[in-house]
Amino acid sequence: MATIADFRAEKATWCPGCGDYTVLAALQKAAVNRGLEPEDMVVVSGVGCSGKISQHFGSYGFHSLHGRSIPTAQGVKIANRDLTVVASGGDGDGYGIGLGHFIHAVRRNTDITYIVMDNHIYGLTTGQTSPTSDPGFKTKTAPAGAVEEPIHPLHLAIIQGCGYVAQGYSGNLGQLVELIEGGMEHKGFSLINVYSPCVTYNKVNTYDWYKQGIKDVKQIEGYDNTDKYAALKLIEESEELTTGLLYKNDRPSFDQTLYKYPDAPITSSDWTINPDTWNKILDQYK
Amino acid sequence: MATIADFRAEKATWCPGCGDYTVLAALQKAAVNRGLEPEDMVVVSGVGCSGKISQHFGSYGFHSLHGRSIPTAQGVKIANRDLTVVASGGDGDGYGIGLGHFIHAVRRNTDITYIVMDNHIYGLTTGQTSPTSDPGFKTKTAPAGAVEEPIHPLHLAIIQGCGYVAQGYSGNLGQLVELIEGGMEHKGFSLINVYSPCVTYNKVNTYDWYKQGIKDVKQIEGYDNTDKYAALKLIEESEELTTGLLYKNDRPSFDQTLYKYPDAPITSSDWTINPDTWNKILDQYK
Amino acid sequence: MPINNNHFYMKHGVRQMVTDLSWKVGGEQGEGIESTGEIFSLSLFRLGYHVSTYRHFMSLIKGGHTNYKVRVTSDERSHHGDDLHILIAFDQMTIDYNFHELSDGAVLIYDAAIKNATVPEGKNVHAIAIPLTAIAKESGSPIMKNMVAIGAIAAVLRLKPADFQSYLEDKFSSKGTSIVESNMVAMQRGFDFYMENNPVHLELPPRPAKIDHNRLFISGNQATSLGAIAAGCRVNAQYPITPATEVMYGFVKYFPQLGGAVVQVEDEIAAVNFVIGASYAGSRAITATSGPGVSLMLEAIGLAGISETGIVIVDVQRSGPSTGLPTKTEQSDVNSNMYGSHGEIPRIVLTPRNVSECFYFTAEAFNLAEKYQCPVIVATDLYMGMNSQTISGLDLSRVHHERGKLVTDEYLASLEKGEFHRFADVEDGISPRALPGQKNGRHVAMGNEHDEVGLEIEDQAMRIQQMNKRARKLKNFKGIEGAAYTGPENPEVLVVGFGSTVGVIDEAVAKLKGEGVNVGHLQVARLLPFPTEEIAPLLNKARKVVVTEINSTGQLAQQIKQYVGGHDKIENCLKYDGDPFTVKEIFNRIKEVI
Amino acid sequence: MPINNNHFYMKHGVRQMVTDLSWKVGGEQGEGIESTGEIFSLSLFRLGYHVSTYRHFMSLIKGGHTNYKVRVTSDERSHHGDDLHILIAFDQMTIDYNFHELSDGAVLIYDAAIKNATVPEGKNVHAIAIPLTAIAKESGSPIMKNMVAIGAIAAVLRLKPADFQSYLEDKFSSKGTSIVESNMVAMQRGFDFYMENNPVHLELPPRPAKIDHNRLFISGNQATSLGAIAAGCRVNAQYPITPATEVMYGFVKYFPQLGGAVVQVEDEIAAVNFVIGASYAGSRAITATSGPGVSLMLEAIGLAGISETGIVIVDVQRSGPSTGLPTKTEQSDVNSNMYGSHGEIPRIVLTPRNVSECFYFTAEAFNLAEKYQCPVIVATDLYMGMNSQTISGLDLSRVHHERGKLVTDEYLASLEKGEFHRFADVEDGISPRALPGQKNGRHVAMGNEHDEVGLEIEDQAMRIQQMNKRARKLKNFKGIEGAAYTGPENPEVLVVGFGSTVGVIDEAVAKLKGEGVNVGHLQVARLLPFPTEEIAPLLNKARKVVVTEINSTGQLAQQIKQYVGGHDKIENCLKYDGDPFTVKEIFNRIKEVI
Ligand SMILES: Cc1ncc(C[n+]2csc(CCOP(=O)(O)OP(=O)(O)O)c2C)c(N)n1
Ligand SMILES: Cc1ncc(C[n+]2csc(CCOP(=O)(O)OP(=O)(O)O)c2C)c(N)n1
Ligand code: SF4
Ligand code: SF4
Ligand SMILES: [Mg+2]
Ligand SMILES: [Mg+2]
Repeated sequence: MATIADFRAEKATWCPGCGDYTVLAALQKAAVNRGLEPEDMVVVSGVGCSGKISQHFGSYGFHSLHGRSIPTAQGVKIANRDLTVVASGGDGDGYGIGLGHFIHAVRRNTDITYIVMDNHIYGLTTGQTSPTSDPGFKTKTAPAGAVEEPIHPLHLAIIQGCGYVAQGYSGNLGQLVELIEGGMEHKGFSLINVYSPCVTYNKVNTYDWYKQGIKDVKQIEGYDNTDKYAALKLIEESEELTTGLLYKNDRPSFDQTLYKYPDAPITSSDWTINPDTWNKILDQYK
Repeated sequence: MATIADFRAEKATWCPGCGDYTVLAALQKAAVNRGLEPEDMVVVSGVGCSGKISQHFGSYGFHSLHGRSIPTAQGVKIANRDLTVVASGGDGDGYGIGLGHFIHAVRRNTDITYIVMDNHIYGLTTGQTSPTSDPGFKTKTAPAGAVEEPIHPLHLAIIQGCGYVAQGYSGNLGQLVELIEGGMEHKGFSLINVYSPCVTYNKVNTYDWYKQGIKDVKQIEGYDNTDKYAALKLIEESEELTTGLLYKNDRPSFDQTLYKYPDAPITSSDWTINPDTWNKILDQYK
Repeated sequence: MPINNNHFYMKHGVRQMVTDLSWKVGGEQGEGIESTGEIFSLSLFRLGYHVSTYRHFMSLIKGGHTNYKVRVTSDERSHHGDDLHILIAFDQMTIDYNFHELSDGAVLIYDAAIKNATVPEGKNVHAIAIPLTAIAKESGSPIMKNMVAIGAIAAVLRLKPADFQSYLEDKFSSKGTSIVESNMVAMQRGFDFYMENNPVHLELPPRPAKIDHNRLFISGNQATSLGAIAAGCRVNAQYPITPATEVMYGFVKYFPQLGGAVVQVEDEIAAVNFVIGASYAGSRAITATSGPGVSLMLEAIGLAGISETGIVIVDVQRSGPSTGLPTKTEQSDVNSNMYGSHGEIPRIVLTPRNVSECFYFTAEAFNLAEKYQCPVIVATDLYMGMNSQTISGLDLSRVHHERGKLVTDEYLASLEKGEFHRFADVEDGISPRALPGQKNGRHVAMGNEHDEVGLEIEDQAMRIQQMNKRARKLKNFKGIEGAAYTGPENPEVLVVGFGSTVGVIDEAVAKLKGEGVNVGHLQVARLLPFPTEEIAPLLNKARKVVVTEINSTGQLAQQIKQYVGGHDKIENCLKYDGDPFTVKEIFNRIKEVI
Repeated sequence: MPINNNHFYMKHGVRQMVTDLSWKVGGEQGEGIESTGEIFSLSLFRLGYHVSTYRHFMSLIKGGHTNYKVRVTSDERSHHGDDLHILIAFDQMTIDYNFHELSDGAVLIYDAAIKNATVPEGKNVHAIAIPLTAIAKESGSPIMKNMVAIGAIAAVLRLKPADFQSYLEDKFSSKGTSIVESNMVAMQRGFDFYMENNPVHLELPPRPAKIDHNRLFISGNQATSLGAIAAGCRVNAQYPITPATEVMYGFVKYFPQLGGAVVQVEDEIAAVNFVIGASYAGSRAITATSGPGVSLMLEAIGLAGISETGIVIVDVQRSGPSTGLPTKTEQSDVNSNMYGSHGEIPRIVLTPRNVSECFYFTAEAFNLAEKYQCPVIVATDLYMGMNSQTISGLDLSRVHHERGKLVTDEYLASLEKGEFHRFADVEDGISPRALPGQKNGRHVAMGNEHDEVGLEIEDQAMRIQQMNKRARKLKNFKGIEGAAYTGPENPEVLVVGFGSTVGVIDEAVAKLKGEGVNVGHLQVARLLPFPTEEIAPLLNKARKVVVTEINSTGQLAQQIKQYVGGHDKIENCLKYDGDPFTVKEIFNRIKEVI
C-alpha cells in the first residue's frame, strides 16, 4: 500500500502560505486513503500557479495547456479507463479560457475528478481579474474594480447535470480530503471547487475572510444534496460560501453510455484484426 | 422609415421549409417595428446554415467564424455603441464550439441581442449530433443515439445572470418578432433561443413535434418572469418547450459599468491627443 | 445538328482505341445526384472497370448545382479526366454549367421535364431529351428519375439494366424487394425508351479480362479511417467539418465491433488535446479535420512536440483562407502544416498521393508518431478524400505495428524510484517512454521546458540539451519515402507535385513526352522532414522545374527554394479556383514556361 | 585576494576611458529586486545617463532567483552589455548564479546576513560583505535592505544618497513623507557604512554635459501601448499572458482619460475576434499576446485576411515551443507570424528593432491595417518588451493618421441601393470601404469566398478575381522600411538580424571592424512583405552572410534562402537558451564561420 511519501515529488514552489499546498496535501491523502498506487493515477493540470500541482504530485502527470486540462484528462481516461484521472487548474484556467470544455465534460459525464484551485485571481501572471473575481475587486487589469458577474461554477455544473458538485477550502484539509475521495469514488464527472487563497495577489479573499464566511453544509440540518433547486438556492443564498458535497446524482457516466465502449482499457486492446473481419470490412467497398 | 424591403438582401438559400426563413422574417419585421435603418444595424453570424442569415438580411453583416459570432459582435458594439448589434448562429455554433464565449458574454452583459437557431442538429455539415440533440437522437455521428446530456441554454443564461432570456419557435412568427424586439430594447445581453426546425436532417424535432409540445408562457397565469427559480423550474418541467420571455432582470450592462466608457461611439472619437496630455503621459517615463 | 455516331473515337479519320469513358450526372443538390453517381460508378467498377470519380457540390444543403463525374478506364488512374462523353442533366443549370466540358460526339441526356430547355450550339453533341421524370412517375415515383436515366445510359453503353441490379439490391434490399423491383422497372423503362428512340451508342473501353477481386471502390477518407483502424487506433476525438467528417464516420462504423471509442467533442481544440491525452496514456488516437480545425489545433501541436507525445492528425485540406470554399479542394495548408504553432518543434508531415496511400500512410503515421514521439500530420485533400476510385486492395499484412522506445515493466522495476528519465538526453534524440499504469515509470509530460524527469526548468544548459535532443530525433528519419520519381535519368524539365495531383500530372507529363519533351515527374510524399535529398539531384540536372500545386502562392515551390534552391529555374503551375487540375491546364502551363 | 583599486579600467597598463558601468542586484523573487533595480536605473537616468536594463525572472511567484541588471553609458545603447562591474547579492544563489559574469576588478556587495556566504576564488573581485539586513532593521524594517544597498552603491560610485531621492519621492510620497524619510535614512546608513569601511570606488562614465529633457526611460511594451494610443486606437481586447500583459496595462492606465475601452476577454480567440469586430465597425483596435496566444488567433487571422479587415496584433515573443520558458526571450515566432493559418492571405509582419520603434511601428501598423485592409502583426519580444531603457523621446507629431480607402457619405449617397461594391476588383487590390452607420454602404464581410458585394460564392471566375485582388494589395507596399544597413558598401561579411538584436549585433560588428574585418550589418524591420530588395544586393556582394537570431532553427535564415537564395554563403548564429545574446557570443560565432 502506498503512503503519502509515495505521492510526493519535487518540492513545491508556491509562495509560502499559498492555498494550493493544502490542495496538494489533500490530494495525496485522498489517494492514499483510496488505496491508489502512484502508477494508477494521472494528474492533468492546466497552466497557472495551480497548474504546477501535476509536477508536485507523485503520480504520472500531464501539465497541459492553459485551459485544456479537461480535454487532455478525458483523453487519458477514455484510453485507459482503469486509471484514476484528476484534472486540475485555476479559476482562470477552468472557468475562463477553459469554460466550454468544463461544461461539455459535465454533459458528457466523463469519469474524471476535476479540482479547481479557485483564488479569484490570475496568480501566475501576477494578478489580473479572473472570472470568479468578485464585482468591485481591484486588480492590475481592473484598477477601478471588476464589473462582470462572476462565473458561478457550482450553479453551472448543477444545471448541466453534474453528478458530484462539491466545494472545499484550503483552510480545511480534512474536509477537502473527504471531498476528493468522494469525487474519485463517484462514477462520472465530479467538480470540486476549492477556495485556495492566493496570499500574494488577492488581499481580499484571504484565509481570514473565508474563515468568517464559510459554512460546512453538514451544519445545515436536513439539507438534501440530491435536491437540485435546494442546492442552487443554498449556494446562492450563502454567497457561494458553503462547503461540502452540495449536490449529487447518479446519472450514468460516459463510459457506461458510450455505444459498445469496451470494458477493458483501450490501451490494452489487441491491435490485430482477424482477416475475416478485415475482409468483411473491405467487402463493403466492392 | 425603413420597410421590410429595405432589410431584404439576396434570395435566401435554405432548404424549402427550413425554420430559418421565419427567423429571418422575424428579424426583418422587428427591425422595421423598432424603426431601425439598415445602416444602423450589424448582424453578425457564425458558420452553419443559420450563419447565412447575415447575408440574407439587408443590414451591414459580418459572417464570422464557426463559434465566434459573439466576440465579433461584441467588438462591433463596443466600438460603436449606437449600432444595434445582433449576434446569431446555430446550436452547434453557439452552444458547442462557442459555448465559452456565450457564457462570458452573459456575465459581461454586453448590449447585444443573441439569436440562436436551435435545430438540435448540425445542418450545414449534413447531420451530426449537436449539443442540444436529445438523448437517443440518432445522427450520422451517433447512429446508436446521442448519449450526452444536452446543453440547457436557457438555464445556463439565467444562472449566469442574463437579463433577457427568451425562447421562440419558427412556427410562431408573431411571437418571435415580439421577442426579438424585446431583446433589442433590452439594455444588456439578451438571448433568444429559437426552435427552428431543420426539415432535412432532423426528422424528430419537426414542426409537428413542436406543435404538440410547445406552450406560450403567456398562457401560464401568474407567471413571474423576474423570479429566477420559477423560470428555471418552468423551463425544466416543460422540458424546455415553453416559449416567450421566460426571465428578465435589469442588471446594468457592460457599457454602463465599464470604467469611463465614453458616451459617444468610440468610432467617432477624436484621435488627436492634446500636447499637454501627451507630455503629462510622457512625464511618467522620466 | 448532324448526328455523327461514335464521332469522338475518330481522330484524323482513324478509329482510336477507346481508353476512357467519362460520364456525369448533374442537378440540384438534394435531388439524388450522389446516389445516381454511385450506382453508375459502383456498377461499372463491378463490371471490372477502373473508375475515378469527382463530385462537385456546394456549401448549402438544397438547391445550387451539384454533379458527379465518373471516368471509366481499363487501367488504373487517379484522376477523373478532362473529357466528358456523357452528361445527364436533370435541370437547365446542369447543361449550362457543364456543356463546355463535353467532348466532340458526346451524348447529352436531359430531362424532357426541363422547361424551355436550351442546349448551346456549336458543338457536335447528341442532345437527347428523355422524359425522365414522366417515366419515373409512371413507374411509381418521380424520385426514380435517376433510375430511368441509368437505364438510358445502359442503353447508350450497350450494357444491360441487370448490370446495375446488384447495386440496387445492396442498397435497397433491407427496405424490401418491392423497392428494388420498382427501381428495376424504372430502369428498364429508361432503357427501353432509349433503345426505341435513340440510335446513338458509345463504346466503353475494353473490359479487363480478369477481374481482381481485391479491388476496392473507395474514397481517400474511407481509406484513411481504415488505415488508422489497421494501425490499432481505437480512439477518435473529432469535431465535424467538411471534408473530414467522413473519416470519423469510418470509426463510427467500425469501432463498435473492434472495441474503440469515438467522441464527438465540442471543438477542434478539445479534439487535439483529447488525442494528446489518449496518446500519452498509450493508446493510438486520431483526429481528422480541415484547415480551420488545424489552425485551432496549432497551440496543442506545440504541446505534443515539447511533451514528446506522438499524435496523428489528418488534415483533409479544402479551399481557404478562413471558411473559404468549404466544399472545394486545395493544397494550401502546406505552410500551416509545416510551420503553424509558435516556437520550434520537430514534426512529420505526410502527403499521401492517392487513395491507397491514404491507407498506408495513415497506418504508418502511428508508427512514426510512436517512434519519433512527435506530432504527425497526414495532409490529404477534399479531392482525394471525398471522391471514390478503384484501387487494387488494402493489404492488412503490409501494416505492421512499431511502438518505438516503450520500456518494459522489468526495466522499470530495475530502477530506483524517480530514476526513470522519460526525457533522457540520448544520442538519437528519442528518449525511453513509460505509460501510466507502469510501476516506477512516473514522469510529467508538459508544455514547459523541463528536465529529464519532466519537471519545469529555466536552467540554460538543460534547456539547450532538451532542445537539441528534440531537434536530433528526425535527423535519421526512416519511414515514408520523401518523393518518387518517374522519368528519364537526366530530365530537362522536372515537374514536381505533391499529394493527390500525382495522377493528373502523370497524364500531362505523358502527353509532353508524347511531344518529345525530355520531362520527368517527381511527386512529393512528405513535407517534413523535407525531402531535400530526393529533390536536389534532379533539380540540379533540370533546366526548368515546374512546381505544380493547387494553391495560389506556390507553397511547395517556396519550400524547394528554401531547402534546395533553384530560384532561377523554378516556375509555378498553380490553380486555386476550388477545382482540381485538368490535364490540359498542367500541360499548357508547362509548355508555356519551358 | 589583492585589492587593486580601479583595476578594471586598466588595459595594458593604460587607463582607459570609462564608457560603461554595469550594475546588477539579485535575490529571491518577491524580495524587492525589481524596485531596487528601478531606483538605480531611474536615478542614473535622471542624472543624464543612458541606461539599458535586463531583468531575469522565473515563472513562479516567490522563491527562485531573480536579478535586475543596469548598464550605464554616456551614449545610446539598446543592449545591457556583457560586462558586470557591480553586483549586489541578497542571497548566496545570486553570487553563485552571477559570479562568472563579473568583470575583472568588479565590486561584489553581499548581505552579511547570508549564512556561510562563499565567494568563488580565482577572480579579481572586491567581495564586500555589508550587514544590509541588519542596517535596514536598525532603520525600521528589514525590507529597506535594498535602500541600504543603494546607499552603499552611491558610495562606490561617488554619488550622493540625494541622487536617489527623487525616485523615492515619486514612489512613496503618496504614502506619506515618513516613508520617504525612513528610506532615506536607510540609504544614508548604507552610504556611511560603505564610506567608513570600504575604500574601493568605481568610476562612472562621463556624464553627458547637456541633459535632453525629452529623453524617456521606458520599456518596449510601454512604448507599444503609447504607439497605439497615439495612432487613435481606443479599443483593446486582451487576455493576460507574460510578456504581453504590460501592453494592456498601458491601455488600462490611459484609456479612462482618453475615452477608450479595455476588455479583458475570456481567451485569445475572443480577443482577436473582438478586435476584428471593432475594426470592422471602424475603430482602431488592438490585442497583444505572446506565442501561445498567437497560435490560438491563427484561425481568425485568416478571417481578417479574407474579410479584408485591417487589425493589429502585437506578439511579444517569448521562449517556446508551447508554454516553453514563459519568462524568457526568443525570436521564434517568425514562422508562426508569417505562415500560421490555413490557406493564403496577405499580411504584414513588422519587427521593431528597439523601444522607439515599438512606438512608431505600432502607430504605423494602424495606418497599414487600414490602408491595406489586412492583418498586421507587430512582433516584438520579451527582452525588448519588458526591459526599460533610455530613448530620445516619443514624438507625437511624427504619428499621422491614414485611413485608406474609406468612402464618404456623399459618395455612397450617389449610389443606388446595393451598388456599393465593398470588394470591388480594383487594380491596386484595395477596395473601397464603408463603415456600419454609413447609409447605402451595406455589405457583408465574411470568412467565405465572396463576390464584390460580399456574398458567398463558389463561382470559379469570381474566386480567382478575389484571390488575385487580395494578393495584389501588397505588391506596391509602402510603409515601414524592410531593413536598414550600416557598414561598408561592399561588405565581405554581412551580418543579418531582425528585431531587438540590433544593439548587440552592432556592438559585435564594431568589435569585428576593430579587428579589421570588412563587415556590414543589416537589421530587418519587416518580415512581410519580405524585404528581398533590401537583402539581395548586399547578400550578393558578401562572401559570408551570418544570420543572427534568437531561435534554434534559423527561421530568418530560412526565409532569406527562400526569398533571396544564398544557400552556400549563409551561416547561422543562433541562441535559444532563453537569454538574449551577449556581444561576445555573436562576435565569436562570426569569427568562427567567416
Ligand atoms: C493560451 C494562453 N494564454 C495565456 C497564458 C498565460 N497564463 C498563464 S497562467 C494564466 C492564468 C492563471 O490564472 P489561474 O488559472 O486562475 O491560475 P492561478 O495562477 O491563479 O492558480 C494565464 C493567463 C497561457 N499560458 N496560455
Ligand atoms: C473551426 C470550424 N470547425 C468546423 C466547421 C464546420 N462546420 C460548419 S457549420 C458546423 C455546424 C453547424 O451546426 P449549427 O451551428 O447547429 O448550425 P446549423 O447548420 O444547424 O444551422 C460545423 C461543424 C467550421 N466551419 N469551422
Ligand atoms: S501567486 Fe498566489 S496562487 Fe500563485 S503561488 Fe503565490 S500565493 Fe499561490
Ligand atoms: S439543412 Fe436543415 S438547417 Fe440547413 S437549410 Fe436545410 S433545413 Fe435548414
Ligand atoms: Mg486563479
Ligand atoms: Mg444546428
